[in-house]
Amino acid sequence: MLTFERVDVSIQRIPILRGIDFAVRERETVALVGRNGAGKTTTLRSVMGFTDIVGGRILFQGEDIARVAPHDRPALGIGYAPEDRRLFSRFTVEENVLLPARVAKLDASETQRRLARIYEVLPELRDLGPRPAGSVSGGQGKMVALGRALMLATRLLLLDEPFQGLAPVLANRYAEALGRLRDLAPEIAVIITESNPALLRRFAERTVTVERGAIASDETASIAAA
Amino acid sequence: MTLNLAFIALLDGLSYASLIFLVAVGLTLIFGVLGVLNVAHGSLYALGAYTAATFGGQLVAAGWSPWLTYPALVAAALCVGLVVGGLMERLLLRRIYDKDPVLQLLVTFAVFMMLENVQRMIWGVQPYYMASPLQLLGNVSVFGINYTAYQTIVLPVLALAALLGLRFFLRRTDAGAQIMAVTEDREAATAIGIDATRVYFVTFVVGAILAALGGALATPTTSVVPGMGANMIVLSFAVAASAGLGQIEGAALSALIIGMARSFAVYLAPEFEVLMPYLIMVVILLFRPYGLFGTVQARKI
Amino acid sequence: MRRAALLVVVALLLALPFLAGPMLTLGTIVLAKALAVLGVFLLLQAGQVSFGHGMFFAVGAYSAAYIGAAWRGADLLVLAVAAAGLSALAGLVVGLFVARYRSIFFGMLNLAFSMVLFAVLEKFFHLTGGTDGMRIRRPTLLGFEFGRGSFDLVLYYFVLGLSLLCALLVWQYLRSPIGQALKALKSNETRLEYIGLSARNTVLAAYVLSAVLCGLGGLSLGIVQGLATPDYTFWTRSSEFVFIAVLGGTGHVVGAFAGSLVYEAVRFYAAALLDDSWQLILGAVLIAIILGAPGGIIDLPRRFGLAGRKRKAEAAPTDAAPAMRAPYREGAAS
Amino acid sequence: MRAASPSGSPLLSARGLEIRFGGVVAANGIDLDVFEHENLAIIGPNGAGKTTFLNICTGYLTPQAGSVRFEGGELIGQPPRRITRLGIARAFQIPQLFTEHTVLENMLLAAAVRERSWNPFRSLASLPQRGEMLELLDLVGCADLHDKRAADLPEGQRKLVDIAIALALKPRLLLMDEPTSGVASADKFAVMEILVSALRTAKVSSVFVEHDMEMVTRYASRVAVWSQGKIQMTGEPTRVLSDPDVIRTVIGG
Amino acid sequence: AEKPAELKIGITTYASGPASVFGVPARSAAEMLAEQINARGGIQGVPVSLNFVDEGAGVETLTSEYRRLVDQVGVDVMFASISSGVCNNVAPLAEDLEVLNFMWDCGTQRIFEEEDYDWVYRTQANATPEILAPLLYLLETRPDFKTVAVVNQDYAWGRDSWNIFSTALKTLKPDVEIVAELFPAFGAPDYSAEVSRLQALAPDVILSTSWGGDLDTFVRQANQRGLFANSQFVLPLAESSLERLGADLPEGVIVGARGDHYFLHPERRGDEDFKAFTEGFRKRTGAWPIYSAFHMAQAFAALEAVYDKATKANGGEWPDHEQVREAMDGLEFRGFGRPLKIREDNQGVEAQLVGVTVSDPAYPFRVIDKMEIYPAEPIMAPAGEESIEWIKTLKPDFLATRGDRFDHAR
Ligand SMILES: Nc1ncnc2c1ncn2[C@@H]1O[C@H](COP(=O)(O)OP(=O)(O)OP(=O)(O)O)[C@@H](O)[C@H]1O
Ligand SMILES: Nc1ncnc2c1ncn2[C@@H]1O[C@H](COP(=O)(O)OP(=O)(O)OP(=O)(O)O)[C@@H](O)[C@H]1O
Ligand SMILES: [Mg+2]
Ligand SMILES: [Mg+2]
Repeated sequence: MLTFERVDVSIQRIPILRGIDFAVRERETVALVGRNGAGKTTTLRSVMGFTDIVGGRILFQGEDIARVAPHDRPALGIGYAPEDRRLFSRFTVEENVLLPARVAKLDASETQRRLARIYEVLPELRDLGPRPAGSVSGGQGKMVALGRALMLATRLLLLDEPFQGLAPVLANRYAEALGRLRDLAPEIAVIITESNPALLRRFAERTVTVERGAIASDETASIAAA
Repeated sequence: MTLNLAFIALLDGLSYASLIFLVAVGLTLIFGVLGVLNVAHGSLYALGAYTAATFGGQLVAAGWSPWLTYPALVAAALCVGLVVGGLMERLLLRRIYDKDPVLQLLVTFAVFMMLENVQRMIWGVQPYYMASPLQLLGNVSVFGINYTAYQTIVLPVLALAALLGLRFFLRRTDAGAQIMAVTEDREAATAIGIDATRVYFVTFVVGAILAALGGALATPTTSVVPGMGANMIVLSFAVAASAGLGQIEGAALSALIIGMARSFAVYLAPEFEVLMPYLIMVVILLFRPYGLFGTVQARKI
Repeated sequence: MRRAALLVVVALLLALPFLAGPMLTLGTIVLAKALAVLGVFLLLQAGQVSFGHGMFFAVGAYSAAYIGAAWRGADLLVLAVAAAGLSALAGLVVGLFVARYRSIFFGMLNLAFSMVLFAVLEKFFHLTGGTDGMRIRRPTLLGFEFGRGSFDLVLYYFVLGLSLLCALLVWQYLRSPIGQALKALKSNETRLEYIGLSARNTVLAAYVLSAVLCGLGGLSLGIVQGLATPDYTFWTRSSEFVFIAVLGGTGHVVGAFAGSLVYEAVRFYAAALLDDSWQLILGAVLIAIILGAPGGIIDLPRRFGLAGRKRKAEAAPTDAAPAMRAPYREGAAS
Repeated sequence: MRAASPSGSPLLSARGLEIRFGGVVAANGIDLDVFEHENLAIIGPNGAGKTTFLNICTGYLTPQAGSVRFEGGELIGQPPRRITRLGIARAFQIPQLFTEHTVLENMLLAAAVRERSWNPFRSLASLPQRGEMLELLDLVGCADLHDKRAADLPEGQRKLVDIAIALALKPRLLLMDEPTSGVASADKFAVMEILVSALRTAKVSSVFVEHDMEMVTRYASRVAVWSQGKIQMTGEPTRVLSDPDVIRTVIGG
Repeated sequence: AEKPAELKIGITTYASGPASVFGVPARSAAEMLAEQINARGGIQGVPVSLNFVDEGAGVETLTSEYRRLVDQVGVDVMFASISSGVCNNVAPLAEDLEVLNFMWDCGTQRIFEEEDYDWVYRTQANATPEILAPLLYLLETRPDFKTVAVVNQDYAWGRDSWNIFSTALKTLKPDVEIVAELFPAFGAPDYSAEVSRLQALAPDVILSTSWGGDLDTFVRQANQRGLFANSQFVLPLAESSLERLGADLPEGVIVGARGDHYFLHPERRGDEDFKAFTEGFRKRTGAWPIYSAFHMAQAFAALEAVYDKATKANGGEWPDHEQVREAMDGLEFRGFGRPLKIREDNQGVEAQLVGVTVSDPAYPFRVIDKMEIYPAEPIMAPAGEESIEWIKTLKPDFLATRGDRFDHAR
């Protein structure tokens, strides 16, 4: 459903991604691993339209995504939880989670349905709800970002280093949450970037390794074996 | 100074404050959302005034009912805000949002200079004036002092309406929520489906309309002259900075303080009248370094 | 390559009197303003925009006027030293207040202070000559008196020397640790405090220096015009300095000179060509330069691929600068 | 680095720290001593107040009650820069870099402040500490990045550079907030290994907040467990990490 | 000397900013006059050419432009300027450049009182008579007033003119009480507070030397709120606002014209050249000429006169610049008012016209009636004396100074 065809990306004329070429199938969870600076974040940002693609193309459900303006991409069913959370600090946690629904003009019942699912996946968000998003701690913020991404992700979920900075309990819970998500909504494909592959053991069936802006390996279930 | 006089000074301050609030709130809005300190805001004010004077003048000259000058004022503000503000955003600002904010300032300054010139080419240098809205409503008398109903009632009511309207718009509507989100983080907003480009456009145009509306509403009481924009812009800066950035309510309060200070100065210390906005700005900022309603958003560390 | 270009420019500046003849005074004005712009340029390194540096410009000009009035035939060197000293003092006093403010609040507080000075100069007209200002008589230099023609020449070289010296000093200052700390303040003030440096003092030091530069600029322009007026403290003049600095480019001290030259030249020729449409021309030229070269005029050669070497990233201001942004945007920057 | 129980006089001692933000109590009577030559790890669930503790110790936040003494002197009420000059350096959870400067310039600035090199006629690039700073960068594995602009670094490397800046200050006590979160797992042990041995040689005490229990077991000499603004327990790593309460609240079953 | 191909005139005037309400009409007048002169064959057979400089472009640009015009274009005479600030700037410059400079509109009296100039002349009166004349008129027509308030723009002219007026008032009529001195900002959009305060005080006389949009705004706001009903207004510069203000300016207001000029000048309105000027101007611009246009005409008149005189003195030969300058001493010339003379301190000696507003069915705006034209000498400080000091020495008999009265002939 998401296909990278020899994608080249440059930032300020410096090539960052070189010929990225891989495909994510429906219902698949892919781990994008690699060292710091390998280009994981940049890969996800390219899907969202925040980079300049200088060569190749990205297809989403067979269509060149370049034809869709960045702000229309979430409506295709893509949810994105950035590495650095990027919460809207002047809104409460709950408003942060609900904002995408308001933007997409989802009707009340659909919003409630999705919200219920989010709470099912992330029960701790319920308590954080009324807190200003600017005041939650680093790890709590990661949860909120996931919740916000889930509000839109009906087909594809992009998670950038979701476990970074999470206490083990929470990381475990987060992993469980992802597990629950796969059970509740198996139709959603997930790409997770991670510099610590051990955490992905439980649910990523495929690992794509990025090295210096290029795909170094693409193995199915290699982590489970490791 | 007797109580009566104090009350009278209060009324005077109110009408003045209403006018500068209308202009300054547009500036604050644009600054809060786009991060652009729009020097050309003064030109939009002036253009609003000229256009309103022209529209109104034509209406009256053509023998229409003078009551129609009221809609003409609003129409003028909409025209200027949409056309000039819209073009400015589309053709210029849009290209430089990702650039250093000082550059944006410079661009708006250049636009300011050009518009001053354009304004002179269209309307010449003679002062314009359009008194119908003022004369229609006549005067009201308070403690034996005559006031124009326009200044003591219409202007404050409109300013209040603008304040409440903007508050409602930003806090309660979806569009307002989108604006607030874009204000904080453009990219994250895009990632949840907000069309930041449109939000910027709409915000700028709304700000421009407010500036033009300020100018249009000034035409019944003031002469429309070359250079009027330059005077207004510093005043708006003072209001916006003392208010705290992007603070709508703050802008209302600081406009009120500056308006009151000015009118009380006329009674108590006329020497300081001109200095008042600056003195107030110094005092407010010394005690509240981020303005009246401004808060330090601590950097996450 | 760049050094060679610089040498050519300096040589041209030295030869200007023989090339430009009657336009010499325009050259002096450009240099005098460049001095003040250099001061504003310095603060721009920290991302701080002052809309009030005209006040130090005025301090420079008025100190010349007062000293000249009290002591007929005061020497230019004496005036320069006095202007520098007094503007440093003024810079210190005002700086103590404004150095802890940032972004628009810094700009506006400066504006407010300069407008207060403006009003004082106008109000106490018995002492200051009011709006009409005060005459500045032609000073001697090293005890020599000069007639008009030769004084124009002497003044040109004096201001040229002064501004080149100041440019060199500023250039070196910005390379030094304290100057680099000033630039660092633009990107991360928190870290600055956490390496043990007071952000406020860093700004204060630069502020005093910038006040001196503006003071010397004001002195120079005052002597060119033979007059010190409250106009020098008006906010439009201060913002003009900012605009020239940005126009020239904040990446290198040369920007102050390039900006000043282009701005004055465009304004002058636009005014000469079309006395009632100069604003339109100046505005259009400004926009063209900004859109064409966001790094300022000094960025133009690079833009058109004329520069031999790739300049470092510092040349082009980047989006990371929260200079005039609302403070809450800073959160998103890191 | 398995120094047994702490000995000698405390370098830093916090007593009765309290701070609340609105309804959230982020410090609720924190008492903690940090001794010379120890590596104290702070663990705890997200939002427990770990960063807040570091913020109080470095003058970023003023607590509503309590005191923090460093070598006998009170830190509360002092600005960060003074505390830094007393010998407490800090690396941040979200890296704090001079983004417009190169990595080396970031380091040199720290060195210049440390050495008080305020001679305006000497340029930053020519400071004699250049070599020393490159060595420090090498220590955290970032030597080859020295002329990259800090803004262009990916998250993981920013963290490492942030630590290097703190080291450049030659502190007596180093506070690190999740020093290697975001650093690829392939690298983080290597980096931490070198870092900890360097700290030991330089006799620098350190406090680090950490979520990776493997890091804690390997490199901490003592652990303090945070929970809802309180210290739940302190002690030797293996003992603390096997405590059932800690397992339940922090580590997870 | 050889006759040049043309006589080059440099003119500084406002094309931008608030003062362009004076600058632009003056510019039109200059263009019209130049055309007329050239149509007549020029000055002594030499056609004139004009070079304008915008005073609004800032004083550095202005001085650079001034130098360029003198050094490179080689203008023979400069007309500079409207703003007193600019006059202060260019007077020493003209002296340095040795170019004949007519201060064609600026009013500050101090310039010649503080400094001697060889090349700088003023072709109209200065602030002293321009303010004293309306004061005399007031004292003559409303001698019994007790209280005065002032509303002036907060800049040099506003302050200086009030200084002259109040000093004279204290000297001549010390029992008058000054109840309010208000100096709203230049360009202020709103005078509500001032109007309220004046209503509360109800002073017998309200003075305002404001001009342009500021004066219009003040008058309209004051009129709307009935301030004119109880106070006698004195507006020494209102001649330039009459046509714009239309019916918003009530009757009975004392107005001045900064000199002896008015498009219905009682002594000149019948003259052919006068009519050619006023009506030509109206055709050209759509408005009647105001004082800045008349001042421009005076500068041209002085130029023609001085070249005539210098040529005569030079035996019919074209004079060089030095000879022209010498001919300036005691020059007599006539614009569209009474004849003028250049005094030994280079100051022009010009009569002053004051009157009150009335309505006239022939015009959709107020016109001046009950005009009094004051002779110049008695109401200006003698050469070499400082105006303010001189005013302080005035004796009560000064109040008897009268001009010639004219009632508007319908
Ligand atoms: N704005 C920028 N300008 C220049 N280079 C950049 C910029 N942003 C990222 N880069 C470079 O792009 C490369 C890839 O960065 P990216 O953030 O995608 O890495 P990553 O794999 O996500 O790393 P990490 O695990 O540290 O998050 C890095 O080498 C980085 O230096
Ligand atoms: N400036 C602040 N304003 C309001 N609340 C705050 C502020 N700083 C911290 N908090 C709150 O205090 C609590 C403790 O925050 P802190 O950042 O210290 O947590 P932490 O233990 O470091 O968590 P993490 O491991 O996720 O970084 C959190 O609930 C947080 O929301
Ligand atoms: Mg990344
Ligand atoms: Mg933390």
